[in-house]
Amino acid sequence: MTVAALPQTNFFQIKKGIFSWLFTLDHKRIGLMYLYSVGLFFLVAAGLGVAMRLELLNPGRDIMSPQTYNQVFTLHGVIMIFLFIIPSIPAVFGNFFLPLMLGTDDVAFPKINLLSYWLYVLGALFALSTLMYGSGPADTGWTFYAPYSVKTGTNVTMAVLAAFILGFSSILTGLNFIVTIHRLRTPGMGFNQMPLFAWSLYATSWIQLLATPVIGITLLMIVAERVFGIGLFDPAIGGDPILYQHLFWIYSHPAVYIMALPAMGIVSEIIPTFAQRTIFGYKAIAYSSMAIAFVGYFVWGHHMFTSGMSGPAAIIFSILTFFVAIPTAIKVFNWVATLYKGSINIQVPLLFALAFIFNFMIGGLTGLVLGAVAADIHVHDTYFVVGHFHYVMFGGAGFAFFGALHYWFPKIWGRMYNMRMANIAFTILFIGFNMLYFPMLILGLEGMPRRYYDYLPEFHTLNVVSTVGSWVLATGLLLMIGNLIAGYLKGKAASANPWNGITLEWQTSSPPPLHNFDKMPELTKGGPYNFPNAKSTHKK
Amino acid sequence: MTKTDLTMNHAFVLPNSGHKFDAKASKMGMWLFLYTELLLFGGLFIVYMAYRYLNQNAFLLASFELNVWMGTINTIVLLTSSLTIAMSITALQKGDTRLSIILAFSTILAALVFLVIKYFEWGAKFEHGLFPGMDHYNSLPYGERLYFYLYFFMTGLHALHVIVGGIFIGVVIRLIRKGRINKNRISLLENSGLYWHLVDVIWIYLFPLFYLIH
Amino acid sequence: MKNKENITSENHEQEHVSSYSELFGTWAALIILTGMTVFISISGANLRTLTIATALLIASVKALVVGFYFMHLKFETRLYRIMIIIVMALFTFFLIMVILDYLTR
Amino acid sequence: MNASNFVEGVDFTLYLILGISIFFLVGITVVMVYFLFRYRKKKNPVATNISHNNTLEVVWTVIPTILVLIMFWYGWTGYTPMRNVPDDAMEINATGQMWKWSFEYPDGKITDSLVVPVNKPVKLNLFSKDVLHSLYIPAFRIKEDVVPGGDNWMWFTAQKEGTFDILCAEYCGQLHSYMLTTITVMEEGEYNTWLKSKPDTSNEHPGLTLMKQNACFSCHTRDGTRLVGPSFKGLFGRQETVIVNGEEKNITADRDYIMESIKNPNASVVKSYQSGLMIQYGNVLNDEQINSIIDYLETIK
Ligand code: HEA
Ligand code: HEA
Ligand code: HEC
Ligand code: CUA
Ligand SMILES: [Cu+2]
Repeated sequence: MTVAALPQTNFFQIKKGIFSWLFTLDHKRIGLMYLYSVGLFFLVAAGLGVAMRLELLNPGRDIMSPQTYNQVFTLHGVIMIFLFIIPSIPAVFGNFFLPLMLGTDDVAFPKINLLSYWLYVLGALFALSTLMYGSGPADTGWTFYAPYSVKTGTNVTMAVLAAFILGFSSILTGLNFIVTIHRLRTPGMGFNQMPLFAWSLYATSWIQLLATPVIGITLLMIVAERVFGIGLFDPAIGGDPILYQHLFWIYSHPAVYIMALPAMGIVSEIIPTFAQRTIFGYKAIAYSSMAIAFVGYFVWGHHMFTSGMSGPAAIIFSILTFFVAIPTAIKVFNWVATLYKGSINIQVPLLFALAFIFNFMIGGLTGLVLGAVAADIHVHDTYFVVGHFHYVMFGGAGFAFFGALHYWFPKIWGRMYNMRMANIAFTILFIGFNMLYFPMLILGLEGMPRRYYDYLPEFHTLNVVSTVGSWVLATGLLLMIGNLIAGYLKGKAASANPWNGITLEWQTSSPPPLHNFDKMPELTKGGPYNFPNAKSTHKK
Repeated sequence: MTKTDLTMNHAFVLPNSGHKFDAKASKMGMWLFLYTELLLFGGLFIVYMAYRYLNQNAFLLASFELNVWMGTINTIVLLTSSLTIAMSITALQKGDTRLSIILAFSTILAALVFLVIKYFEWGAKFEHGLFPGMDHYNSLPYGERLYFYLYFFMTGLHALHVIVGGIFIGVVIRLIRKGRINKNRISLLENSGLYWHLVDVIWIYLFPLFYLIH
Repeated sequence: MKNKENITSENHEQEHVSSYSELFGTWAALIILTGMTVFISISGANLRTLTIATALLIASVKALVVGFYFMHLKFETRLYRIMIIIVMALFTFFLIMVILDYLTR
Repeated sequence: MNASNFVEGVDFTLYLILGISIFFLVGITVVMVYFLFRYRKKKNPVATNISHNNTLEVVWTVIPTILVLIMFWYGWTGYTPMRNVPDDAMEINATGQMWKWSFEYPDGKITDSLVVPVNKPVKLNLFSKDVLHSLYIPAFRIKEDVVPGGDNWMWFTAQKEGTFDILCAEYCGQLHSYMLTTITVMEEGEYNTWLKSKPDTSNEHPGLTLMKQNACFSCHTRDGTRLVGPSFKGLFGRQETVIVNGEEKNITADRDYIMESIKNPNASVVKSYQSGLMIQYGNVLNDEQINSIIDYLETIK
């Protein structure tokens, strides 16, 4: 082999064979297993997304029947949310890097960590089993609103149980991270010397822990309703379908911050490393994560402004919604300020981070439109909402995920991908993304409802633009994935610290040894991002 | 053997390691898990409160079907079982393994008594056709149906927790016998105790909400 | 599992050992409180709304007693008490907001 | 003139927030890109560690706070009138069912598409026969969910004559995207004559009229194609396999069977179709009406 030799005892090499992976307790291997699983499901669901766009290319029937379309967007939503974006950053990069960044050798409960991976697999199998029998996968939308979810003959029960199991997996990951952060920080690392990614995971974990059980029990009620034929949300016995919505969103709103916060953590790592200077407003960024997690619990009602919820409740939820925007705004300003007087090394991971900021701003600011009651009445359940959440979830969390992949690639595999190719892929991805989703915002303002198999002719042009955008995006994505795989197979060997980062994971070899460190990692004085080579302002 | 060699020969060990047993981490993990349990039941309590608000009289009427005395006895049984498991911990902390096992065992017994009483209560409801889907149930007004639905759902889920808690304590007893749990390494017993107390706390709320509406 | 001896002695010192009498006292208090709720409920049938309030109040006192003494919250570090307060506050908020919707509908 | 009395409040909120958003989006992006080039490694080889600046933190906390409060305020004031119906509003019952709207006017007239007089407040009482729907009139900027078992409502004053789309905005199953109709706004006199006119159904089978009113054709066809339910073509006397209490049974579709199928469709479910979708028309139609429907069904050979 012409490929450069790798350090001899990294975690890849120490044990061999498939079982050493499937039953490993090593957080790094579990993280990678999550990466492959999550990546696989992303591709599947993305394929479904492209199929939907094809159907929407022209009004009327293009490639599938209405029923199939409904099942496709449900499957797309369920997989993207429960199998891709919620586990993505915490379970992949959190697992791999949290112990490294804290200077320890594993999470607090390695066995529970493995259990939560297997629960993930089990949940995924449940979800996929709906394809195999009966009248196919659920056709309810990922929200499973009662009473339709109780009436339909598709395999809702299985899909809901899948979400239940996945929720359990997510709870266990959160639990593990909280204990890890409390108990396993390297000596001398107080909470305020923790890297911001760890902070964001801490906030995320609390959401996973405290919000997920609520959806667990709600989904069980749906199952009970389907099994017994009667139930708690059934208007036929005096049940209230709106109560279901309350319970669903008590979880599912905080869940959107499970997706967003770790992504923000990634951005807070990438920017200082590539600006080669300390992060601006460490505490503001750290504590605003906690603030978002906290306030995020109190705003679920903004999904229900038109549901028949009471007017006063709508107004209270509206103002609470606006309060979540403030800590987010603080983060954005601090990130931009971190670029100021940096010595910026313009590389792909940084580009992804900046694209995150741009896309997330569009997503977040459209969120403000949705948060204002009067405006939401008009755009609720239209493509404006679809645009909003793809901007925050895909443009935000998704781009951060790709950014993290490029940032930590050399650390994980000890090799480097082709930079030029990565830049090209990024550019296509970014253009395709905006071409795909920006038209949706306009469609929504014009009044095109979501979950529509067919649409009125006046919406045609923008739908065509959007569908073409999905092809551009697909091209970019395939290029990116191809480039990464090529890098993995035959990339140049990477040094231990190719980006000159100073958080602890850069102090060990690439790939890291089985127990993460061969010598005691050294904390940087003056905070985790205090670059020793930068000028100091001597501000006290 | 080579595998372990590679791991063991590792000269350098970090001071804070996830592979070391850490009693505090284990307790914290348990507490966090209990929070999730609280919120799991919390969802049901929210449903209960909403429907009770909408159907106040029906809930009152329906609650007369329950037997307050059985409920009270079960409450006392559960409280006592909480006492025995707490004492079992103290006993082991003081080094009295035998007493600890006996007390933990009494907790399991109490759990069984609780379940038997529950069985008779549920049985009586079944006889009256009050289980969701039965004929008499279907003839009831809306609010009462919701009440019984919730009654079965919530006490059923609680009973499930009693069973799980009982099994957990059973496993712990075995481990105490084997010496895997002892004076110096008591976490698992403590955790089973914490779990058991939580089951108790939930019952403390279920009891007045279902039996004592007046 | 191999590292049984690794439990630090510091870990051990902080562990509070409840005395049997302390536990008995706790249990007695709980039984008395149970008696109180049952009594109020069957005797004061005309208090109506007050009984649910009192019943829940007493239940909460009982839960606190279990938490503090049986579950050792009283002897733990402050962290545990803060966490449980936050969790309960959160749940209370969920409840209040949902009920508020019904009250004002 | 705006199409309805709510357009102004909603559009103002929208433009205000979008305006502020575009300002921040463009502003922040420009600053970001400027920094990127101004401080790139070549231009600025040595970075400066600036850890924080409390004044700045306060500034960029307070300004967004003020801005979001303004946004909230307009969102609120735009919304409040939507939930306060004037007393003199005319009431129309709007009913949604899979996948059709119907409107009942005060004098009992029932139509598929909504007709209202201009400049007169109209209150729609919203009912659902099956699942959630949402009545959405984009031109009027209003939308409200139709909740089964609930009693939701919405109101508006149409201010412009013309015809506008009504869409269903809450996912309600297979043909959700086809649950469309229109609202026609007329001058008051015209409206009154319209209200008195009877639709010309004189030579239509009364059963057919009933079936149109009850949305049978959103699930059943008359030409043999399969939709959500079995086609009515050749239904009478058809040999079928149905599932009763989980067991398969062979039956012939006769009068009694069809009567039962309409009253209580879930009792015997035609094989390969879903139970639970068709509502129990026994609660909606009386025997006489159902018989008339069956008479009509007999004619579809
Ligand atoms: C990653 C996921 C994510 C994130 C982070 C967010 C963030 C936000 N979301 Fe979003 N949202 C979703 C995912 C997400 N959302 C999903 C999936 C749905 C649809 C679910 C469904 O129905 O299927 C949804 C739906 C949704 C609705 C319901 C719409 C409807 O159905 O009618 C609302 C309404 O208020 C809303 C609001 C917000 C707000 C105010 C934020 C805020 O947190 C945004 C804050 C960010 C910013 C404000 C931008 C950055 C700041 C600046 C650039 C500085 C300038 C700022 C100011 C001047 C304030 N979202
Ligand atoms: C992280 C979350 C996430 C992501 C990344 C995406 C990505 C995409 N989504 Fe997503 N979407 C959701 C979450 C997400 N979506 C959710 C939650 C809903 C709501 C569902 C509901 O209403 O219940 C939704 C709904 C939704 C709709 C609205 C459906 C409707 O309301 O009628 C549409 C329509 O265009 C759409 C399109 C797309 C497209 C084209 C992509 C693309 O960007 C995907 C990009 C990827 C590629 C281009 C992949 C390239 C790879 C290949 C082509 C390989 C193919 C592989 C195989 C075939 C195995 N999505
Ligand atoms: C929401 C969809 C829907 C609507 C609306 C609907 N049906 Fe049906 N119908 C079905 C489905 C699905 C079936 C098959 C399952 C079953 O037998 O219950 C069915 C079955 C039937 C059958 C039995 C057919 C057979 O082949 O045995 C008859 C008769 C019938 N419907 C009549 C009507 C009439 C009359 C109306 C209107 C007054 C109506 N349906 C409205 C969905 C619908
Ligand atoms: Cu009716 Cu969608
Ligand atoms: Cu939300």
